[in-house]
Amino acid sequence: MKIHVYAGLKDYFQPEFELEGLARNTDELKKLLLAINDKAGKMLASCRFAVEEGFIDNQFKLNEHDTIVIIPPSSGG
Amino acid sequence: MKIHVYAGLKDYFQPEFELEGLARNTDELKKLLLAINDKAGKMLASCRFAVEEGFIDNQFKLNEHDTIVIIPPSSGG
Amino acid sequence: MIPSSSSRRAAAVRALSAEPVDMAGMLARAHHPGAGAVVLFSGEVRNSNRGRAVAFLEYEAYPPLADKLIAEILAVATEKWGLHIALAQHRVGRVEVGDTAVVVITASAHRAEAYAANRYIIDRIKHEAPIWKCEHYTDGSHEWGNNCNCHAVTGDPSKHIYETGH
Amino acid sequence: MIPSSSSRRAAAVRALSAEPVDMAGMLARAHHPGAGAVVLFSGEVRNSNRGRAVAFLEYEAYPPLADKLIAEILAVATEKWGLHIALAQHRVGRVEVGDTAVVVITASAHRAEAYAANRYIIDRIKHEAPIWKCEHYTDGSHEWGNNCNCHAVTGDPSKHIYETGH
Repeated sequence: MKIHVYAGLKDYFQPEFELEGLARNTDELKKLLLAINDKAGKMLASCRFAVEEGFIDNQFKLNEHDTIVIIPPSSGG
Repeated sequence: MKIHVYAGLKDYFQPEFELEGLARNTDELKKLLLAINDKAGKMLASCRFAVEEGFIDNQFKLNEHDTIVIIPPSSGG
Repeated sequence: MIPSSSSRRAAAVRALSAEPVDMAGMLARAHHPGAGAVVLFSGEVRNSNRGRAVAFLEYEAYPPLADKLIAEILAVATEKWGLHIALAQHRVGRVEVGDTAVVVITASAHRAEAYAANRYIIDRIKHEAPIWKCEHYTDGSHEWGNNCNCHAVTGDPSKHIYETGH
Repeated sequence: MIPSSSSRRAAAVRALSAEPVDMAGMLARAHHPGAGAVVLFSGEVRNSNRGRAVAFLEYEAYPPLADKLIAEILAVATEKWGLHIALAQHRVGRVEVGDTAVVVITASAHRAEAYAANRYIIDRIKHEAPIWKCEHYTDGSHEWGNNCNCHAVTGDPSKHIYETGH
């Protein structure tokens, strides 16, 4: 699965990368991301997740062809 | 004394006129104005009075050389 | 960006104008390097009022007092909300449907102050400034507006009621 | 004056722009013969933030979701306050001190609705839209902004707290 991260998350991860291993939901995804960089925990706890133009929660079933967008808290305006 | 009236008051009085008789304060002025047009009572009760660029109240001592401006309720905007 | 003080820029905008409001020009004066929020209010002439079709409005003012009062309202708002910029201009003469009758611009560090001050300024101008509108209807008749009816409640033409409680 | 519907006009303004905001052009779209009140908010880049001297900002967005969310916020506000017009545009890319980062315009019959809806729209955009600013300071360093900290209180990144209570 493809991961895109934005803004402050780019201090912890590459902007776009292919995730090793399958996450079936966002909780599993967070664990895999923490395995890459365990300093990202606090940041990830504040983030929302999206697939295409919709936010998703942990009930959303991810599959390996999804591109998952990780959305830090807004700081527009 | 000179009187200037604005807006809806022009339905009752000339825009500018010289008042016969001396009004020493705004209460006396209202009486003289009602003697000219007794239909203006309700309208006059809603008005403020000014001399030059200052509002005045009944304590303000008018004299015969004053120009008194009669100010209906605002309807700007 | 602009070195002149906000008060000098404010002074360059006339409170009353017989010409159409130059909104872009006023907005261009409203930037300030310390202001994160600019709020503009434009009061525009609607095509109907209380069920009657409006052709155009005509505004009359008593300029010496209107100028003084608007300057005073802007100064009070600037002080109260710590504004960087406060500008206002009201039309006199004929104003067509869809055109601007009054503009208020406020600029402050954060947005809450710019919104609150803007509302305060327009509310006070509408209630207190010696400016009057005459509505001309499409049937050829006309009527003087009577927006501020506070005296009917307060019993005093110089006491006003503001819904935002300022 | 303009026969096209407000929704068609609204659709012509892009929610995200890599170019400077055309404020005069947006305002020109904001007249409506039934609207007596137009309120514009411009969020501008300040020369300092939390005591640090700002050189410029850089905005990043996730466009598919930002576009959709801003359109949704404008639709909700239009419905809730009976607006004639609701427009918003947010910059992406580099924005200089004193320049506009975001504009919101609302138009309604009376002013209370235009002010309230305007505030609602900007508050929700700032808290919810996937748009992020990076502050670049005059000392050459930079930091990603973190305006919305609601999750620290609500425990849920999708639950926000609004001071105006909407």
